[in-house]
Amino acid sequence: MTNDMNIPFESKEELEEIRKTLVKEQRELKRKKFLKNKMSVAGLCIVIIMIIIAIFAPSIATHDPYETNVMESLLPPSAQHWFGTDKIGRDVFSRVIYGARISLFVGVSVGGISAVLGLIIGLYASTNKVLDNILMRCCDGLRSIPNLLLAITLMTVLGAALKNVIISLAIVSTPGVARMARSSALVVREQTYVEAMRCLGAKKSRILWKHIAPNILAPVIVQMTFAFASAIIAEASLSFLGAGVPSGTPSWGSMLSEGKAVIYSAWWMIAFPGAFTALTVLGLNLFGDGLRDLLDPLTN
Amino acid sequence: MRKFWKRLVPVLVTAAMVMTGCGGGSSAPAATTGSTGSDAATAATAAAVSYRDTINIAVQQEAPSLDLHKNSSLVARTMCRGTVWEQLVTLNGSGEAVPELCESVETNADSSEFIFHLRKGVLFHDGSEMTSADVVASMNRWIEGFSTAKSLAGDARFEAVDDYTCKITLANPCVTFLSVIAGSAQPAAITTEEACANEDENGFLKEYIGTGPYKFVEWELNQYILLEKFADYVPYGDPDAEMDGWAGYKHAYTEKLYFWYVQDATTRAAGLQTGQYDCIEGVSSDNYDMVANTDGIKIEQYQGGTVALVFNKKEGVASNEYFRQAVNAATDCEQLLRAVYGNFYDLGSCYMDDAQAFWVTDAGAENYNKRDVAKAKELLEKAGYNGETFRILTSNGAAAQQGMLVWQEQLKEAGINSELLIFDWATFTQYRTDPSAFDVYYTSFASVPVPSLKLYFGPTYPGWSADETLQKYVTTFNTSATLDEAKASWETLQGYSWEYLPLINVGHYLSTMGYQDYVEGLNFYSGMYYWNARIPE
Amino acid sequence: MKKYIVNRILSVIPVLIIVSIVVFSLLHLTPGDPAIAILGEDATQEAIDELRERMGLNDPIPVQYLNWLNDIFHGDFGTSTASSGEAVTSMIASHFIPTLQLAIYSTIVTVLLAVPLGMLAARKRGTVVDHGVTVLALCGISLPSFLFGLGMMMLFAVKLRWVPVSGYKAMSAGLGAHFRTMIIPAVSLGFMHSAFMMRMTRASMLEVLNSDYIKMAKSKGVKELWLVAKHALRNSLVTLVTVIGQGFIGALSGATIVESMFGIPGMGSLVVNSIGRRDFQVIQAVVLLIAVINVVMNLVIDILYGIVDPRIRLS
Amino acid sequence: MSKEEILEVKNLSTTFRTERGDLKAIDGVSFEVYKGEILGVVGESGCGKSVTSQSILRLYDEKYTAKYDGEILLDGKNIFDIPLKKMQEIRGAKISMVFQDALSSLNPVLKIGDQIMEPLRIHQKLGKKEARERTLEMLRLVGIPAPDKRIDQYPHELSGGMRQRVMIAIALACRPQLLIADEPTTALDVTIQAQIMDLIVDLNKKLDMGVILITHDLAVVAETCSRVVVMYLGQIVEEADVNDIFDNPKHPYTLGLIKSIPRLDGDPNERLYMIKGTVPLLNQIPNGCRFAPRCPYATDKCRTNMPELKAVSPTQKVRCWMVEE
Repeated sequence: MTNDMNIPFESKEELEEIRKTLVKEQRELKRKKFLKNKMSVAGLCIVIIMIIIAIFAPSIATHDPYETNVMESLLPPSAQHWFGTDKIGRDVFSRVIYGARISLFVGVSVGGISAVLGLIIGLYASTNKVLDNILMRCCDGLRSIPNLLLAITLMTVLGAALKNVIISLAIVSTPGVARMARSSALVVREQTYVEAMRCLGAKKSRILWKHIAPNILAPVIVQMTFAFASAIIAEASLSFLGAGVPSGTPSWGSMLSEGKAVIYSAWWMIAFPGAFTALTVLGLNLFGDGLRDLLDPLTN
Repeated sequence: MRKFWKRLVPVLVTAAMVMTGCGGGSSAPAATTGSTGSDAATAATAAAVSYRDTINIAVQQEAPSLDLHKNSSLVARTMCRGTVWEQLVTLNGSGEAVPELCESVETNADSSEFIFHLRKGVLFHDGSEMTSADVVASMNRWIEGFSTAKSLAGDARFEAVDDYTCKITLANPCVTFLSVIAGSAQPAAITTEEACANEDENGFLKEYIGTGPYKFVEWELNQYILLEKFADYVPYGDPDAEMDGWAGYKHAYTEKLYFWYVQDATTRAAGLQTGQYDCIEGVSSDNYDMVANTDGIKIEQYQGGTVALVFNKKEGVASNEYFRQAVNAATDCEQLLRAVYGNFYDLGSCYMDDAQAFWVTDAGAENYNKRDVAKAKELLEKAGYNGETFRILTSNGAAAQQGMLVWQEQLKEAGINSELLIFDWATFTQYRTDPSAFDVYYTSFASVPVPSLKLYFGPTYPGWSADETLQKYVTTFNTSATLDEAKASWETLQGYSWEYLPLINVGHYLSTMGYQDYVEGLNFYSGMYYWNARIPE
Repeated sequence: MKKYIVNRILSVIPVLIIVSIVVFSLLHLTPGDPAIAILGEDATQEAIDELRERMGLNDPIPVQYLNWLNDIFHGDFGTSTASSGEAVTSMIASHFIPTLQLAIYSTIVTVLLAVPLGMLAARKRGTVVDHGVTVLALCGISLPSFLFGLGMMMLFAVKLRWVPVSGYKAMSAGLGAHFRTMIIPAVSLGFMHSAFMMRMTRASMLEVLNSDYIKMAKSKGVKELWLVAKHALRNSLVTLVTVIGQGFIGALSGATIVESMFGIPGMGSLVVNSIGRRDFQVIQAVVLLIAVINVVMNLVIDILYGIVDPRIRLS
Repeated sequence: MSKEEILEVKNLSTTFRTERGDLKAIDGVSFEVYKGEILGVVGESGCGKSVTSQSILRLYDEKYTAKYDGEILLDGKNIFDIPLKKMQEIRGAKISMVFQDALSSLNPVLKIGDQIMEPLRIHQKLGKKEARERTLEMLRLVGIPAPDKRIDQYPHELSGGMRQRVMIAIALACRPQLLIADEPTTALDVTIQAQIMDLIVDLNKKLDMGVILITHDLAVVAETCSRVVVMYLGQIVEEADVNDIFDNPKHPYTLGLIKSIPRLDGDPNERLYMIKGTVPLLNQIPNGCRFAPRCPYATDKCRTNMPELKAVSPTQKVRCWMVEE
């Protein structure tokens, strides 16, 4: 029995059923593909563990991270202090745990801000020539100044505080995201369906936000995970050069820079924060890779 | 196809050489490549023994400039005072001013006029002979640039009497004027008249010409400063006797002094351990045990200066005397010093260091380091303190921040809640000048020969110690006619100061120097000096 | 091609103007009076005011900016307040050489490490070698550079004492001494960048190895080794040129951490120290120079791109 | 035309190791190729035509992805017994291949002259100058105008047809006994297609070499091939002389293929015939005759057991139960 369209399939229901299985199959494939990629799963687990540590820090930590006790300065790891103590007797284990909260907070906010700002700048830059020129030249200008030097100068201007670190690192990483968002927005603009929308008389902003933005969301999200990872490293580098978070705040970066001074007598002050920093960044990179293969196969 | 490989192979070979190029290095210390040729044996003592011609010294900061008249950087003056430039008078072992470039000094009865009889035949590095014209030009340039000298001298300036004599007449008597010339933070370096006039665009000396045993050769910014032996240096004092403080015979056994700028303490300590450097300035307590228990390395410590928490007495919560006493009662100086300096500190209520033995007194010691939380709380009631934030200003050095964290906790126990303002050094020095910005700032002051050089007694100096009684004692001290009179007024001043508390004198920090045991003749009087330093072959 | 190069160079000007405005305004917003930072707290107020006047700090910021700009047009980048009033240009020249040397050595290390390993991982896709290289690359990316540098210093300089701990010896001080001071910083910096390049090489190699022209070459009887060395490498070189170029630019302008840790008087550590000293003239000049280098290097990469890939040459 | 045999494929099957387990792309394929003959291999895409051709040259990566069974006899020797390293002497010398899209099959960064020279220098160890001469000669042979200008150009500077000719020049540089052409004209438009096919037929005559022509275009087969093999889902379902295939196709699949060729003289408003359904995936191979689910004449017997490829006449073999009754 062939219906009028001479489509070999029997009936509407079967067509509908096949379409449903296709969509299910496709999602199944995507999930399997992500799971198959063992590395990105490992990355996801690491990131989740860190998030859990950050959220439940008060209950996990054994001591108050801010409480100093100069008599117990630089004790090696022991039953009482699992990761030993730092120069003024603070428990390194609790500080590493609370450090997760600070470092993830820095990473999330820098990643978030630069993604949102970058998306907006990229989108509007792709709309008209003049705006594009101005915005892109500014981005090029900011990008050609070495990230670390720009961050240090910003920190000196703003003074040592956590919010200033976030502002500086966000300013440093936004141009990168903006450039990437702009180039993918330009690609999407040329697509036929955007052309079609324009012919249907859709308003400019509607096209921008309803059609172009969702399609460049994938690369921006991927870029966000990498901005997240590099923000954690940048915060550590800033503290290393003495321009980072004040040493009261238990961030991994400041603990590493304090540990550097005592590397001979107290290896544990560098080992544990270093391990946690590297592990988190490794997790983020793995997760980012997996995400990119999934969301945005064409760019890998 | 073959040619591709022909091109690739040489690239690989050179790369491999680069990678393993370092393998061949012998494990012997690389930096002190000593030339075996012995230099001409200096006059009397060292006839037989020949010495290595280079000493490598690692210093912790880079001097902003070597123009000593115009900047008080510690590293610049320890490098050059007495080495490149000499002074009219210098400090002996007990902190008294003794002649260096002058034969003798005539002081009138009430120590308001000083006549300097210069030594003859003393040569500058550019070969010209030192005359009173050079001394007058240098000393007046020094007064213009140095705040304490200017406040003591007022409008009085040096003037030449004849070719080898010059004098200065002060408005009012000042018995400590000679000590100020001898040991001030901005050394009274004697250079030629032409050099004083020859300034660069920013007003700094273009050439560094002095009368010292070493002349300035080269400054590779961010790397090293090189001083070389000045062949026709005219020494003074007895060649066989040990030097008394900074005064005495300077043999200058070593040809070249390399001052390497190594900012990071750990790297400096590692450099000393591997023999790359012969001496290092600034061993931190963190890597003390790494350096100390390596054989062949010696450590020298002396009181480098005092650590102070200076209150803002002009505005804010700290302008109330009871509040300051409450803070003093809440402070445990030992814990604070340990947090910052590890075990490189000395407790002591005296504002002056051991090196200035004459001025050491324990007046006011009863208020020093007597932590009593109950008494602190009582004083807080008297001060009418009801929880305002006590703003603590500090620089962003890791040690300073850690010290302040410990202090914050001590204050919290006494019921004072505080907030930390952390900036880099340049911003810190500017913030300190604004009375509305802070309540107390934490800093350390290098040791000074006379109490009048204690800047925090100045009414306009940040902290604004403008209290009449305090200023009364300061002026009586400055204008005392004899040294004993000055000592007595200094004791009353320090006693009252521990009452009025313009600052909390937390204690003394120990400057620590590390050097290889084969280095002989180092001078450790309030600094590490290399006038007689030598490394036998 | 000529027109392409000319307008690329012209595009430098707007970037430089923006960079100069950003840096100039940022620096002059920095609290901390340069005069006090240089003279110290013992100086008299007159000396401080005189220095401020000489440095032109008292006139309004826009005026200072314009003075600075027309100084630059006359080739005068001002004098640094540090050392004996050395002209900024000669100071930068002496600091540029170590940075350039470090950048070249580290890029060589990066290429020698990343390209062979990347190609190997692509050839042996899916095997333990491939996973090994991927893990190595990820560790390289995740490890903060100073941690890695610190580890290298501890191992080679302190424990094994093969190389001096810190300090820089110029080429003139003997090739051996020079390389001994540069080898560990170069390897630390090189390894960091090679992590990223390893993955890029592997990705581009995979793409090339699965292409039709490799299948064709194989069907022509080309030997295994030649397949990779001649056909595959030439094609993946196209993407590698950009990655190596970016790596070089990164090393040139971003080695601040390695420089300050190993005591290499490069431009990175010069700027960090100058920020501490509020030596504005030096900072502004260095950042401008780095911006110019960035733009010029990007142009060089694009031109190289054309040389390596004939398809681009025509456009 | 002497009936001397160049290549005999006996019961060849190639299995690929994929994420979804081992898939047998071609299962028990056997056929021969004779000197001077053009053998057509037809079938829908995905029926294993290309896999067969590339298995002959063992182009797949035998370490990780592919496994070969059966025999391929070349001059009496089994290709699978030759160590992989030695295979290099056969590829390009005795058997060579031409692919569908010349733009992606020619190395974009090498001059076409160098790419043509390469097999000459590998197999015949010619010097640079001599190899260049032979290349110019080859370019003329495949009909490329102004060869001395073209030799130093890059693939992207040539037109589609020209690139295809260069590829053929590369394949025939060493005068191979057998040329495998894997859909050589599919990517070209019709006029160029005809020129290329004429070139192949002409060279086949001139160099007296065997050609395996893989295509899904029955019109091309009808004009150029002497014998045809029809493949479906990794198996040969029919093999016969070209006129037998078109005059009396035995297998329903061959019949379906021929009926779906649009005819010039056909009735304009009549619907084009289509074979029902699509080629199943390799992991859903039905038991019994593989064409059964799509075969209008399928019986229960067809759906349960697999027919053999039986000779129904000296020149024709069919794999179908219907033929047997």
